[in-house]
Order: sequence, then C-alpha cells, then structure tokens
Amino acid sequence: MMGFAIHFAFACFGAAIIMCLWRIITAEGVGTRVLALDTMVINTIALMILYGLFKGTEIFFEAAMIIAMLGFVSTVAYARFMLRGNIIE
Amino acid sequence: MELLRRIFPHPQLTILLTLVWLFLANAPSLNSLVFGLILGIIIPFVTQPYWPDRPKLRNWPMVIEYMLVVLWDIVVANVTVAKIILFKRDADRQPNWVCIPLELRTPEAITVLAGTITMTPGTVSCDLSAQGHNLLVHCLDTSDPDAVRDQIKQRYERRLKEIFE
Amino acid sequence: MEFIFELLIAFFLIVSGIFGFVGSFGMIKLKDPMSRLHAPTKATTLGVGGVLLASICHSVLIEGHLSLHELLITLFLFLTAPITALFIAKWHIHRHEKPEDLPDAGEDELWATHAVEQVEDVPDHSAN
Amino acid sequence: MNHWIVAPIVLPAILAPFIIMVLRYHLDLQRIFSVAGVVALLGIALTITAQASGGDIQVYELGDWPAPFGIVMVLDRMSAMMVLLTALLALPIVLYAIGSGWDQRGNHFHALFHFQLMGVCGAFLTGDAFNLFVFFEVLLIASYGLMTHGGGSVRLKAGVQYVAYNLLGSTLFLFALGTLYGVTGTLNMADIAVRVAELPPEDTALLRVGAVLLLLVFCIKAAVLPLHFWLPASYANAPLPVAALFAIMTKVGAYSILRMYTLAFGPEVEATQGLVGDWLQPAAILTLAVGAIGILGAHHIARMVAFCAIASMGTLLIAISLFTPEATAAALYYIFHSTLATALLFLVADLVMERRGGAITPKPPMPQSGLVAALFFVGAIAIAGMPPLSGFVGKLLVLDAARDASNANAVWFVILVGSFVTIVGLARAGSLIFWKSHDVEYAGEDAPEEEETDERSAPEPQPGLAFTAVFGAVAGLILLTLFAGPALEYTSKTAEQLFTPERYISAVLGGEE
Amino acid sequence: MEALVASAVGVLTAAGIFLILRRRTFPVILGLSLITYAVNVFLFATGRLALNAPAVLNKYEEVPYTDPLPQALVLTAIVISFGMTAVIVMIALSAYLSSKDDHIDMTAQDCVDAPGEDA
Amino acid sequence: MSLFLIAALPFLGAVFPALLIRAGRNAAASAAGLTTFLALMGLLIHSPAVLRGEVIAARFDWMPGLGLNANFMLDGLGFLFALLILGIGLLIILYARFYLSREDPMGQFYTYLLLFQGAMVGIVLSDNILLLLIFWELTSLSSFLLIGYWKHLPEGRQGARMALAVTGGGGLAMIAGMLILGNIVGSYDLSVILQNKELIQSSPHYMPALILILLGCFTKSAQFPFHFWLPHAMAAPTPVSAYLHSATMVKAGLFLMARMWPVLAGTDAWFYIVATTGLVTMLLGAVIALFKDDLKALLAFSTVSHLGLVTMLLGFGTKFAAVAAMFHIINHATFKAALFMTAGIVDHETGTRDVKRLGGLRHLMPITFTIGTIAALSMAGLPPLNGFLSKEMMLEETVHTTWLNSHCLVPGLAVLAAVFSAAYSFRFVSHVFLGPQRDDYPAKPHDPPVGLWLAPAFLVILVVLIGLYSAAIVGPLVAVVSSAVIGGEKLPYYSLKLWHGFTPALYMSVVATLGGLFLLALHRRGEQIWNALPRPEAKVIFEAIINAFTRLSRLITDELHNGVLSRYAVIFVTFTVGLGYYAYSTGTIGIETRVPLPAQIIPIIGWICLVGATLGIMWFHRNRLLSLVLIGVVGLIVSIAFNYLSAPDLALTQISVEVVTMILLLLSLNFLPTETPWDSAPARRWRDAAISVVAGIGSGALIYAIMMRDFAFPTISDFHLANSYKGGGGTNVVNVILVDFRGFDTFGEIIVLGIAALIIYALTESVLSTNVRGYLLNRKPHWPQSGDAHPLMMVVVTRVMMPIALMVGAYIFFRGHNQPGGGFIAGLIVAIAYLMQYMASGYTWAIERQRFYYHGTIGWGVLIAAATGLGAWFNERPFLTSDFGYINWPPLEEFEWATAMLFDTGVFLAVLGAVMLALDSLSRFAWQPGMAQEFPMDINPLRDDPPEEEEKEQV
Ligand code: NA
Ligand code: NA
Repeated sequence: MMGFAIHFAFACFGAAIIMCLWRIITAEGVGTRVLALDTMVINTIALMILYGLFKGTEIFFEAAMIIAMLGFVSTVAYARFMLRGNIIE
Repeated sequence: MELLRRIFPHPQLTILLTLVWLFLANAPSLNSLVFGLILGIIIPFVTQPYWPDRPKLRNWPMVIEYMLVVLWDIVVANVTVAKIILFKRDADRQPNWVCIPLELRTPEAITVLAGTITMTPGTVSCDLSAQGHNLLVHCLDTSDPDAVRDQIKQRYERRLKEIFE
Repeated sequence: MEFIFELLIAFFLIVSGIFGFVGSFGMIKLKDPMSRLHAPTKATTLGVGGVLLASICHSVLIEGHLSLHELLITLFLFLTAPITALFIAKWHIHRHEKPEDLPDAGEDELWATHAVEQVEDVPDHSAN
Repeated sequence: MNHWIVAPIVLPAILAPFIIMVLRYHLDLQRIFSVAGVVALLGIALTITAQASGGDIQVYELGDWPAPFGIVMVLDRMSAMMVLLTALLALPIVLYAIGSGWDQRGNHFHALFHFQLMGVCGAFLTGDAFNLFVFFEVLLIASYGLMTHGGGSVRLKAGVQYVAYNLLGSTLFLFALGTLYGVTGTLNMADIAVRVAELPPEDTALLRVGAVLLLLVFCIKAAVLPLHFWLPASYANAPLPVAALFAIMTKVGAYSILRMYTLAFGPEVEATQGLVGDWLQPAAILTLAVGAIGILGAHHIARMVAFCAIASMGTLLIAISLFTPEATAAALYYIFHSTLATALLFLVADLVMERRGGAITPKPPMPQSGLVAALFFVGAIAIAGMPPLSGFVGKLLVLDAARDASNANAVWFVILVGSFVTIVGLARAGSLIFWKSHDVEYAGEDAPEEEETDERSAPEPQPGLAFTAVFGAVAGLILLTLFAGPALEYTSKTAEQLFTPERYISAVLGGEE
Repeated sequence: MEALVASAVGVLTAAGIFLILRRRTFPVILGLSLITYAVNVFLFATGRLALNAPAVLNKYEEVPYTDPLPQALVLTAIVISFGMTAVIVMIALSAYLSSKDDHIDMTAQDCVDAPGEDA
Repeated sequence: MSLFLIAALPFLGAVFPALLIRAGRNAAASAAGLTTFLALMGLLIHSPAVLRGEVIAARFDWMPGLGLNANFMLDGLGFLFALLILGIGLLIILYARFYLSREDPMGQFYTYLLLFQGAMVGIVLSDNILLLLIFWELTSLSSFLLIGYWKHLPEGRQGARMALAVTGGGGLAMIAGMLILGNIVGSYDLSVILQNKELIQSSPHYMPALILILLGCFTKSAQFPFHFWLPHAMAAPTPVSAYLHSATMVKAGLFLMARMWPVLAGTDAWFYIVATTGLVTMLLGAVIALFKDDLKALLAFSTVSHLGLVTMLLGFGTKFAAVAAMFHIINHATFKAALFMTAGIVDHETGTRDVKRLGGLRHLMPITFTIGTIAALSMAGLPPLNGFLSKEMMLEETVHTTWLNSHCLVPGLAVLAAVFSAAYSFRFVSHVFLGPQRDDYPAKPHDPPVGLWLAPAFLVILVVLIGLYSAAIVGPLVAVVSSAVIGGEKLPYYSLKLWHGFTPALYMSVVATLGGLFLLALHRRGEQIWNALPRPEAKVIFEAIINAFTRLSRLITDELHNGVLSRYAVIFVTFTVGLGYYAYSTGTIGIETRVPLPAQIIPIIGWICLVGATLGIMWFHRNRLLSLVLIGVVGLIVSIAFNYLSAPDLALTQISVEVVTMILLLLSLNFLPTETPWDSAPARRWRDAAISVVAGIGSGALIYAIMMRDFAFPTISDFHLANSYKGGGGTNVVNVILVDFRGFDTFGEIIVLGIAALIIYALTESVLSTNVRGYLLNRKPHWPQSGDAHPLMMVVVTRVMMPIALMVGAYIFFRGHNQPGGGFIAGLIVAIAYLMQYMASGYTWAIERQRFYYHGTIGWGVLIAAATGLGAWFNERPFLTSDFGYINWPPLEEFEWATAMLFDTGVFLAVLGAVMLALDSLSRFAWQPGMAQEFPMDINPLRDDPPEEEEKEQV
C-alpha cells in the first residue's frame, strides 16, 4: 500500500514537474516563468524526498535541503533583476 | 552582564541554531549538542552587525496558539483552494485585491503576518504601502474583500500584536 | 500496528501528491498571473510538507529512529515561500498594474512597488 | 625524497598569495619579491636540472600515495629542461615588465605572473593526466588575467575570444580525459602507457578517440593549424611582455605532445597506430606556412610577432612530428631557441609600440631608434633562423633530422621557403619602421611631438631596466648558440630518455619492468 | 538509463555548440555553460552508472560502491569551470562597457589596425 | 696567428667602432683599421707556408652532434680571398674615413663593415660547410645593413631589401644543397667532402645538390637572372659599393664555385648550367653597362659582366680555365676597386655621378684621371695591364669550348661581350675625363686630398705591375690558388705573360678593342636604339612580385584570421569531430559488455525536462533572461541526476555553483542588452545547427559506447575505496580523493578560483578607472525600476535565514570527510548566505558590516592549504601527506581530527573569498553615489512611525 502511495505521489509530482516545464516554456512573462521554475524546484525537493523514502536512503536529504535553501536565492535574484535590474544594490 | 550580552548577543538565536544543528546531525548526542552550542554562540556573534534592532517576543503561549491556528488554517484552506483549482471554472472565479490597514509596526510582526497570509490559501500578500501602513493582498476567489480583511485582522493581526508589540 | 502506520504514511503521501499536482496544475489552468501565484506557493508547499511528514513518520514509526531533519526543509520552505510570492507579486504590480487599478493605499497613497522617486519612472506597461 | 621537485610549483603558489595579501599596496616590495621569486625559481630550476642530468628519473609522490593511485611529479631530463626554460624566460620578462612600467597598469600583475609560472611548471612536472589538466587551467586562467591586464576595449574583446576558445579547448580536454579513463581506468600517465600497451583489441576504437582528442587539446595550445586561430589576436593584443611570457605556453602544448606521444601513444604502440603520423606533420607544415604568410602580410608589429610565434611553432612541430630521437633532440633545442626568440621579439615590439605605435608604416623617428632597431634586427635574425644565432642552428638541426623522413622534400621546402618569406617580411617591416622613419623626417613630414601619452604610469618607467631585460634575452640566445654543443648533447640524451619510456614507467610505477 | 544519459550529453553538447557559434558574447557564454554541463556529465558517466551506491563507506555491511574517482574529477572540473565562467563573464562585460558593443567578433579594424593600442 | 683569431678579429673589431664613436671619427676608423691590419698581418704570416702548398687548419668541435664544427683551413684559395678581403678592406677603411660626411654615423658604418668583413673571412676560411653557411648568410645580413646605411634614401632601403631577399634566399637554397652534399658524403667537413668526387657525382642526389648550391652562388654573384639586385645595391655609400661589389661579397659565389670545383665540376650538368649562365651574364652585363649613365651603375653592370666571365670560366670545368678564372679574380679585384673609388671621388668632388653631366675632368682632376684611366683600360683588356692578361686567357679557352656541338657560339659571344666591355670602359674614360671642360658641374671639381686617392692609386700601381710582371708578382700565388681549386692535381700548362704570339685570342682581343672604339663612336645612336627597345626592368618586376605576394599574404592572413570567433569554432568543432571519427573508425570495438540500467519514470521525466529546457534555450536564446531561467532548469536537473546516480557530493556542488553562477550572470546582464538581435542568416543558423547536431551525436555516442563496456582493466579507484578509511581517515571517498589522494588537484583548483577572483577584481579596477565609470553613473536601467528596493519582509526573513544558512554551511563542512559535503560546498553556501544579505539590504549597507577582507580570505585559504601540505615536510613526508587520529575528551565521545580538514579549511576560505570578491567586484559596477543607505530596509514603520506607547517611552 505504501508502495502504491509512493508511486502515486511520484506520478503526481512528476506530472507537476512537466507542467512546470510547460509553463516555463510557454508563459508570456518572465515572472510566471520564474514562478514556474520555483515551483519546479519545490516539486523536485518532494521527488527527492520521495525517492529517498522509496529506497530507504538518506543521501538525498542534504541536496534537498540545499535546494530548498538556495532555490529561494535564485528566485529572489531573478525577481530583483526584473524589479530593479541590479540584484545587489 | 554587559560581557554576557556581548558573548550571547542573541540567546534566542543561539537556541534556534543549536536546535538546527541537532536537526542537521539527526542523531542526538552530546557531541552534537556541544558542537551545536559552540556554533550557536559563534554564529550570532559573527552575524551580529546584520541585525541592528531585534524584536522581543512577549507572549510565548500566544506564539504556540498562533502557530497552531496557522497550521490548521493552512490545512483546511488548502482543500478549498484545491477545489477551486480543480473543479471551478476559471471564468466563475472572482479574484480580488484587498487592502489591509496595519496596526502592526514591527517589521518582524508585519513579516509574519504577510507570510501567514501567503501561506494560508486563497490569499497572497503582495505589497506594502509606501510607508508600510497597509498591506496589499490578492484573493484567489472572493466576492467579499472586506470579509477577508476583517478575518485576517481578527485571526492573525490581533494575535501578532500581542506577541510582538 | 505497522499497517496503521503504513496507512498513515500512505495517506500523507497521497494527500501530498494531490496537492503537489494541484499546485502545478493551477499554474497551467489559472489564466491571470496573480491567481497563478496562489497555486504553487501553498499547494506545492503543502505537498512537499506532506512528503516530509511522511518521511519523518516513516523513520520514526517504521524504522524506529528519530529523524527530524526533514523539519529543516519545511522550515526553509515556510520561510521562503512568502518571499518568493511577494517578489513575484511585486513584479506583476510593477509591470502590469497601474496605481489606479489597485485598491487605495490609504494615507500612504501609493503601494511600495509604485513608489519610485521620479515620477517619470513610473513603469511603462510593455510586455515582459 | 627530493622536495626540490615540487618546489617550482610550491614556491610561486605561496609567493603569489603572499604578494596579494601582504604587499598589495606596496608596488616596490611586490617588484622586489617578484624578482626574487623568479631568481629563486631559476635557482631551483638549475638545481633540478643538475639532478636530472644524471639520467635518473625521480618521482615525487604527493600525499605519500603511490602511483598510479595518487598524483606524482616526475623529474626527468625533459621536465627539468622545460622548468629551466620557464625560469630563464621569466627573469627578463619580469624585469622588462617592471622597467617598462607595464606591471603597474593594472592590478595584481606580479601575483598573476607567479601563478602563471606555477601552472607552467606544474604542467611540465606532473605525471598525472588529470593533474595536467588542472595545471593547464591554472596557467590558462592566469593567462586570461595577464592578457587583459590593463584593460582597453580591443584588448578585452580579444580577451573574450581568447578565453572562449580556450574554454572550448578545456572542455575538449575533459572529454579526452574522460574517454581515456573510461577505457583504461587510470589517470597516471605511466600507468596509461602500460595499459595502452596491453589493451585488448576490442577497446582500441575508444582509446583512439581519447588519444586523438587529447592530441587535439595539445595542438590547440601549440597553435597547430587549424586550431591556431586563438593566437594572433590574443598575442597581438595582450600586453607584449605578457605575450612574451606566453611564448612558453605554446611550448606547453608541444611538451605535452612529446610527453604523451613518446610515453603512451608512441608510433610503435599498436593500439594508437597512425594517429599522429598521418596528419600532424601536414598540419605542422601548414602552420609554418600560415605563420610565414602572416608575417609577410602583417600590418602591425605585434601581430607580425604573433605570426612569428606561429611560424616557429610550425617548425617545432615539424620536428616533433618526425618522432625520432634525432628529430626530438632537434625539437628540444628548437623549443629553447624559439621561446627565447619569440619573447625577445615581443619585448622589442613593445619597445617599438611604446615609442611610436605598432603600425608597420613610416612614422617620425622615435627615441633610442638605433638601439631599438639593433635589437629588432637581432630578434628578427633569431626568429627567421638566420645566422649567427641559435635559430640557424635549430633550423639546421631540424632540416638535418628530417632528411630521412618520407616527405623530407616537403619539409625542407616549407622550412626554407618559410624562412625566406619570414626574412622578406621582417626586412620589410624593419625597413618601414626603422628606416623609412628617417625618410619621414627628411621629407619634412610633420612630426607632431607626441606629448607624454601614457598618463597612467605615474612613476617614471625605467627604460634602462627594460633594455637590460631585452639584452638579457639576447644574451640567452647568444649563449644558446655558443654552447650549442653541450645543449645539443643534453637534448640528445633527453630525446634518448624519451624514446626509452620503460625507464619512465618503471621509475613511476616502481619496478614493473 | 545509459541511453538517457548519453542522449542528454548529446543534446547538451549540441545546444552548447550551437550557442557558441552565435555572434554575441552572452549566447556564447550560455553555450559554454551548456557544454560544461555536457562534459561534466560525460566525465561523470565514464565511471559507469550506478544507482544507490554512493561512495560513502558503510562500516556495517558490504554494499556496492560506484566509482568515486570520476566524481572527484567532475567536482574539480565544476569548480574550475565556475572560475572560468566568472572570468569570461567579467571580461565580456568589461569589453562591452568599454566599447558598447557585445559582438564577440573582432572587426577588421580591431584585429588589423590597432591591436592593443587603445590601451 | 691562429685561424680562429683571424676569423674573429673583424668581429671583435666590429664592437669597437660602435663603442668608440663618442671618441670621434678618427678613433672609430683607427680601431677598424687596426683590427683589419692585425688580421691581415696574421694572414700574411702564413703566406710562406701557403705558398709552399701547405694547408693550415684549426679545428674546434662546436656541435659534434650535428656535424657543425668550427673548423677552419687556409689553403691557396682561401688565402687569396682572405688577402683580397682584408687588403682591400683596409684600403676601404681608409677611404671611407674621408669619404663619409660629418652627418653620417661613422661608428655604425665601421661596425657593419667589419661585420661584413668578418663574415667574408669566415666564408673563405671555413672548413665546414655548415660553418660556411653561417658566414654566408651573415654576409647577406651585414650587406643588408651596409646597403641600407643611408636609411633616408628609398633606393638604399629598397636595394638593401632586394639584396637581402635575393642573396638570403639563395643562401637558403644553398643550405638545402649543402645538407644534401653532407648527407651524401657523411660529413660536413670540406676537407672530407673534397676527397669524394666520385661518391658525389655518382649519387642520385648530385643534381639537386648542384642546383641548390649553384642557386646560392648565382644569387650571391649576381648571375643572370639574379643579376638585378647588384646595381640597386649601389645606393650604398661608395666605399661600400667598392668593397662589396668589386672585391668581396659578389666574389663569394665565385669563391664557392671554385671551392666546390673539385667535386662538382666536370660534369655536363655543371658545364651547361654554369658556363651558360656565366656567358649570358657576361654578355648581358656588358651590354647594359654601356648604356648606364650613372657611373656606379655602369661599374656595377660591368661587375656583373666580369663575374659572368669568371663563372663561365669555372663552368668550362677545365684546369686551364680554372687558372684563368683565379687570375681574373685577382685582376678584377684590383681594377674594379680602383674604379669604384675613382667614381666615388668624382661623385664626391663634382657632386654628381651622372655621365651626362660630366666630361672634361682630366685637367681639373689629373690624379683622379690617371688612376681612373689606367684602371678602366685594364678593364677594357688593353695591354700591358693585368686585365688584358686574364682576358686573353679567357678568350683562348673559349676557342676550345664546344657548346652543343657548336664551336663558334662560345667564342663568338665572348668576343661580343669583350667588345661591349671595351666600349663601356672607354666610355668611362672619355665621357668623364675627356672632352671639353664644362661649367655646370654641381660642385667645383678638384683633386681630392691624398687620403681619398691613396688607396686607388695603390691599386692601379698593382694593376700595372701585375700586367708587366705578372709571373713574378702573382705567379706563385696564382699557382697555389689554382692548384687549390683543381683539388691539388697537377697544374695545366699556362704562362702569365703579355705576349703569346699570334694566337686566336690575340685576334679576338684586337677585334674587341676596335669594336669597342667603334661602339663608343656610335654611342649616341646606340643609346637611342637602346632606349627605344622594350626591356624588362628587373627591379620593377621584383618589386611587383614582392608587393603582389605581400598583398596576397595580407589577403590570406586577414581573410583567414578575420576575427570571427564562430568561424574559428566551426573549424575547431568540425576538425575535432572529423578526427575523432577517423580515430574511432580505424580502431575496433567489441560488443557491449554491460547491461543497461532500467530507465524508470522519474529519470524519464528528468530527461524530458532537461531536453526540453535545452532545446528551449536553443530556441529562445535571444531572450537572455529566459535563457537564464532555462539554464536554471538544466542545472537543477543535472544536479538531481548526479544525486540519483549516486553522486551526492556532485549534486551539492552543482546546485550551489548553479546559484552563484546565476547571480553572476544576472549581475552582468544588468549592463548587457537583454535581447540578442538576429545576427545570422537562416542558412547559417541551419548550418550551425547541423554542425552542432553532429557534434552532439558524436559526444553522445562516445559516452554511450564507453558506458556500455566495462573497463578494460581494474580501475585505480578500487584502491581509493579500499584505502579511504584506512589511509585517509574518511568514509566519504570522494572527499578523501579530493583532499587527500588527489589533494594536489584540489590545491590547483582553489588557486584557479582565487585567480579568477583576482582577475575580476583587477578588471573591475581597470575598467572603473576609465571613462566607463561615467557611463555607468549615467546609464539608464533596462526598464523602469520599481520602488522599495529592500523590502521589509525580505530583510526580516534574511535575518533568520542567514545564521541558519551559516549553520548549514558549517554542518556541510564538518561532515565532508565522512559524508557528502566538504569545504568547497560549505564555502559556496556561506558565500550565498552573505549574498542573501547583500540582496536583502543592499550592497553598501552590507559591505559596511563586512568583517572579513576578501583578498586576505583567498590568500589565507591558499596559504593554509599550502601550509598543510608543507607541514608534511617536517614529518619527512612528501607535500600534502595527510595525517589523522582520534581525540578522546570525556565526557564527549571520541572524535576524529585530520590534517585533511585543515586543508579543507583552506579550500573553504579560498572559495568563500573568491566568490565574494568576484560578486563584490561586479556589484561595484552598479554603484551609484546616492546608494549609500543608513538602514537595512526601505520601509520600516517602526522607524518612521513608531507605535504610540514607544513614542511615549522615548519622550
Ligand atoms: Na574540490
Ligand atoms: Na595525503
């Protein structure tokens, strides 16, 4: 049952990632694209944790954590770029 | 006392960081605690210049209460949003802007409020007004912006005011 | 007992899967950019939160060792998601909303994003 | 355990950060330490050359890990010789850079200079293929900094191209190393050699790809046609003392070809048969031709010297591509010569450019015209391979070594005609730059007394020191000519050592005869 | 899996080279980044692919390990290419600011008439 | 005196004039003269031995490996030439001292002259053909300097370049010829080569060697069709012309033909090539000389003609002809040097060398007249002067020569040449000295001071004396010289005397003299015809060719290296792919030995994202910001793939580098255009796409092939896995490899990173110190900026995030040795934590609170890493040897220490410093004066509008 649940979750997040990619490529404004990228990053974190759960391994944790921490930084950087041009001012 | 303040410029942060370290180490041990504590002392000391003014939390029970309220709201309201997204026709939705006049003055409090608004589904805090007296919120689907405003003020801002100010 | 634990974990996983899906699906389905912002910022965050919760439960309940480091990821996401949303909203306001389209900002007159020093610098509303 | 072997790498690696940290605001001290560092490097180089000249190959196991598992530095005659050449080259250049004031036209010149030396020495000494990549990158990135030293829009633009092209080259290096590792499962050069020799036939296709990609990487560094395109604009636009230092960079490529293709992928190795012979020599011949044509067609002295560098690489690679001990001995001698000669000519070109600009057109006479002209003449003689300087000896050696080659005629023809074109081109340039200026003066064409154009160099440059440095390079060429006998003996023994790779292999891998 | 990795390397390489062949500095830099990804994955894959076998020694049981060496090499390569990217970005930016032109090509004027003389 | 010293003296002497010129012209001249005199004396000391037929030798093994040795020998031939070079050289030095004017840099002149002299002496004394080549090319170089001595004259410059091109080019051909010759014989020593006539002449390489060597000789000796450079070399000062072109340089070719005569001559090839060339040159030179109005040009072409004569004689290949050739060389040297000096005197005194403007000088310049007339008549071949004697011998020999079965051709043409020769000689006398005195000389002519006429006078005395007493004066010399030329064989019968009876030669001489007079009488007429004739001007052709080649080279070079990077890259890629394919297709590959891993759905989704994003970048690359977003996707997928494929360290590194790179690119994109315009035509884009696809297929196929086969040998990483914990003290093998097994790579890597930051810093300084700063201060942003640069919420969140991020950095650092992580990743994370602060509160605010100094951080990082490595030296271990152990401090649990951690600390610091310095530098571009802020956030109600109770408190 847990196996089914994990696969279900895999499917959901996998589909989510593909939708994010679709959004990134088709969106008309960069803002939405950045949003989609950010969402993709978060979905990826979910996938990594899921996979770790699935395989019973911890090696995905650090990467997931770093991604959670740093993905934000790049999103902010993109947004600041669009708002101010200069991201460090 | 002054010396102690200098060494522990931010005891709450020290505790938070030690906790973070223990989470990171993921296996409670004396070594981790000692090490985490050492870093928990060093890092606030190093980063001191970056937080010139810091808030004081006044009402710890209220902090707990607030967290529980928010968690609950997140869970419940997410379902609502999921319904809107999955089942509601986009044309039927009524997105709306809401202006929330703020009584909060502390940046930390405002931040927590804004964060809460964003994390609770259906609303996203979008901007502060030019002097920070109002918060602009976007609603995914509401026919009554004033109700949203009142609920936010009632449910969150009131509690935050007690915690921070 | 184990079955109940597994059931619990499975529940978390399925719920989180749904929310993860909804978060991204909303981004596709919702038409106006501001509304799109809603879906991922919370549905996805909650989705991930569910997975993390499942993971914690798994290690505590099934493997029998306390593993709370997933909480850190949750912490980061909860700390950062509002900021992400805020910036994207600001981008939208900056690019696509005129001051008069927004609710009145009260005594402050303008929302911060529009409050630029020079009047002529008020954003033009070209694409991007 | 002979710590001298890593000293050429460790010394600059410590000196450069020291200069950055402690001496950042003290130009005079930077200069003193920089020169002292080069002198010390020279001392170290002489020491290790003396140690290597006995013929023993010494191995330094970094981290005390045995080869092939750790990284080793290998001191043999060739690596010692190349380090010595690097140090010999560095001394006049650093003095020139100080004397001409180039070092103060931007930040961190001396630190970058020493980092570059570190990279070059490391590339010569290492016995590990991936470590070679790392040192290539060290020397390259230092070269990026030196090349753009002082800024200026054209220089920066040339810099972008230079960096982009070389990044492509670095990428190729990784592709090559990956392929080699993927087949052989090792990175140590000696170990690669052992495994290549024993390689089962069903793996040769992949190995050959790796070997050829690696060769191409080295060919980029060595500016072999058609991979030489990075060179003219970057050398011509670099600060010319830096271009002079870059004379050793092309030699790194040549060195690496010699090293890998005598050690591991030699002509007698079955798996890599025919990889080099078929095209390296034609490419080298074309390189020489394009270099010579470029010299004749240049409009600008710096660009002309850049083509001189290409032409001399052509000659050098012709010698290398013969892959015989005799030709390799010639090539090694020619490496020494061409490095010093190219550097000399770049320094002279800088003297010219500082005084009258570099365009090969008549302009009013410049200060110290006679002296600069004489130095240009010497440099031109050297690079064109005219007597009495070492270029002539080198050319004779290469021609002599090529006489039994299958396409000796083509080699001879191109080398000799290339020399002819070079002579004509250099004579044309020299006559226009140095002689025709007198015509301009006599003809009374207005000679606008150019006011001190270089407002950036606050302290007066010391032309005396600059000239001393150039004379030093000349002296090096003269010594190389006078002691051609012993030099040739050394290079012959070096070539002999290279062509008995078993000694290298057993020294590195320890008794696996 | 191998096919996926190999084709990904191919696609990254192709896109990287395509962008390197553009005539402005920025796409060229993007191309270099892409081809850097390609080569990093390439180098990594020369150690052959393995799932769930990180080269972190397990003191308690015998488990398979992937080949750690290419990973170390790729790490070094990533760092180095980061440094290189930073440098080329900076040089390109400086060149652009000095000439207000982000063409990567040298004009005939640049490479023939006045090398290095504007400095 | 040792031959080494004789050869070296002129070179030593060359140094003095340059040094002594401050001491005055006389000092320079004296120094030059003295060294020449010493060398001459040194030579003369050997004369008794040489005249006895001995050969003096001196040997020094310079480069035994190559066979290039400093071997000298002095035999009759060498002696004669050395005597001419040094003897006439001495006279020229004297003459030049008075000839050159005050403005001319005399030190330079003597230096060049002596260099030249030394080179010539070297040629004639060499006993090693490679050594000879060195001196040979040196004469080309030094004559280039001498001819171009008057830099301001275009004729001088052009003449010099032409001379260098022709003679230097010929020299290059000769190099090849000599190498072939040495290769045939197996030695480059002349004395050995000269013993091997049969070997050489029977070798299949004889012809190429002969032709190549002759090319050198003919160019040097101005033989047709290479004769054209010589007259233009007359732009040099007259002493130079006199020296180079009468006595020395042009004789070098003759010398070499004579030197090689024993082994090269005697074949049909030799005869037809050499004799014919000589004959043609002799005739052509003589004809042209008659119609030259410039005195020096006249003499120059006469030189060409006489060189042809000697060449022809050597080409005959008979011993008698060889004797005649040698004798004529002596005679020609004497009268031609005298004539040049005469011409120089005339030029010097009258201010012109134009025959048309001269005439009637005999009364004004009687001494000059006498000297010039005697020399000219000798040149015309009139008895009893020495020119007559050797010309007789030449004519005599022609009579016995058959050219392609024709008995008359050679003698006939020889006589014709003699006719013209007599004619121009007579013209020299009559049109310069005879005839009516004129009143329009540019200067007031009178005889020069004795210093100028002494040298030519001495020479004409020789002319007369040799003519009268040839056997006594030069007989022994001719004998010994000739015997040297013919290789020590028995000399043929000949007699050096004026009267041989009524021989055919005598008739021919008479015809020549009368014919010469006749031609002179008809000169005006002939000149008209000559001027009307279309004739190729060799100089024009030569220059046209050179210019054409220069233009062509320029075209090729500029077209090839046109600065278009994309073209360079296309060539690079296609060449690489092509060669790679070639290498692959010529090897063999076995079947796949590995089973592929199954591809699950997640990797497939990742693949789709990666490929989609990559193709998106290709498609949308002109939208730069979008490309960056897509690059972010690629980086994300790649790092996850690393993690998935068991490389957590890589994943961590990749993701952190990704973020920093993105920030870097965004910082730069702020100043760059955000759109890439269309630059290339669709056809080009398709071509590029095709090339890219091919390269992509190549790399993909390569890695696929690698992945599907096992290693051919066990990899060395088995050792790393086995020894990581035992020997390196860490369980994260990747990290142990990085900091221990291959720590040296990492050491290099942090240096690369440090250098990168330094470059960025240095460039920033450079660029900001130019007018770019002004541009930056005034530039408009890409689009209008929003308000609220430092949003309150961001600042607050950062305050929490940064300490936690630092904590995470510390965690990643400390666990690195045993778990995924390490100094590099930690450095990046800490750097990003600080950057977050920069982004939140602004550069100026954050930098004011910055407590560490980036340059120092980098420096300390590298130094700590190096010091860790050096520490091992004290342990008598190699650089970078690590050590580790365990510490037990109750009540704490046991924990590990390792020097590798210290090394990793160095890595950490270097990375942190480098990233910060790089981004800090870039941030400085955006600095604006108004940007300095007092507060970390723009809007802060607490600050601007505090709540009421606090206000009360404050009051
Ligand atoms: Na590293
Ligand atoms: Na070690």
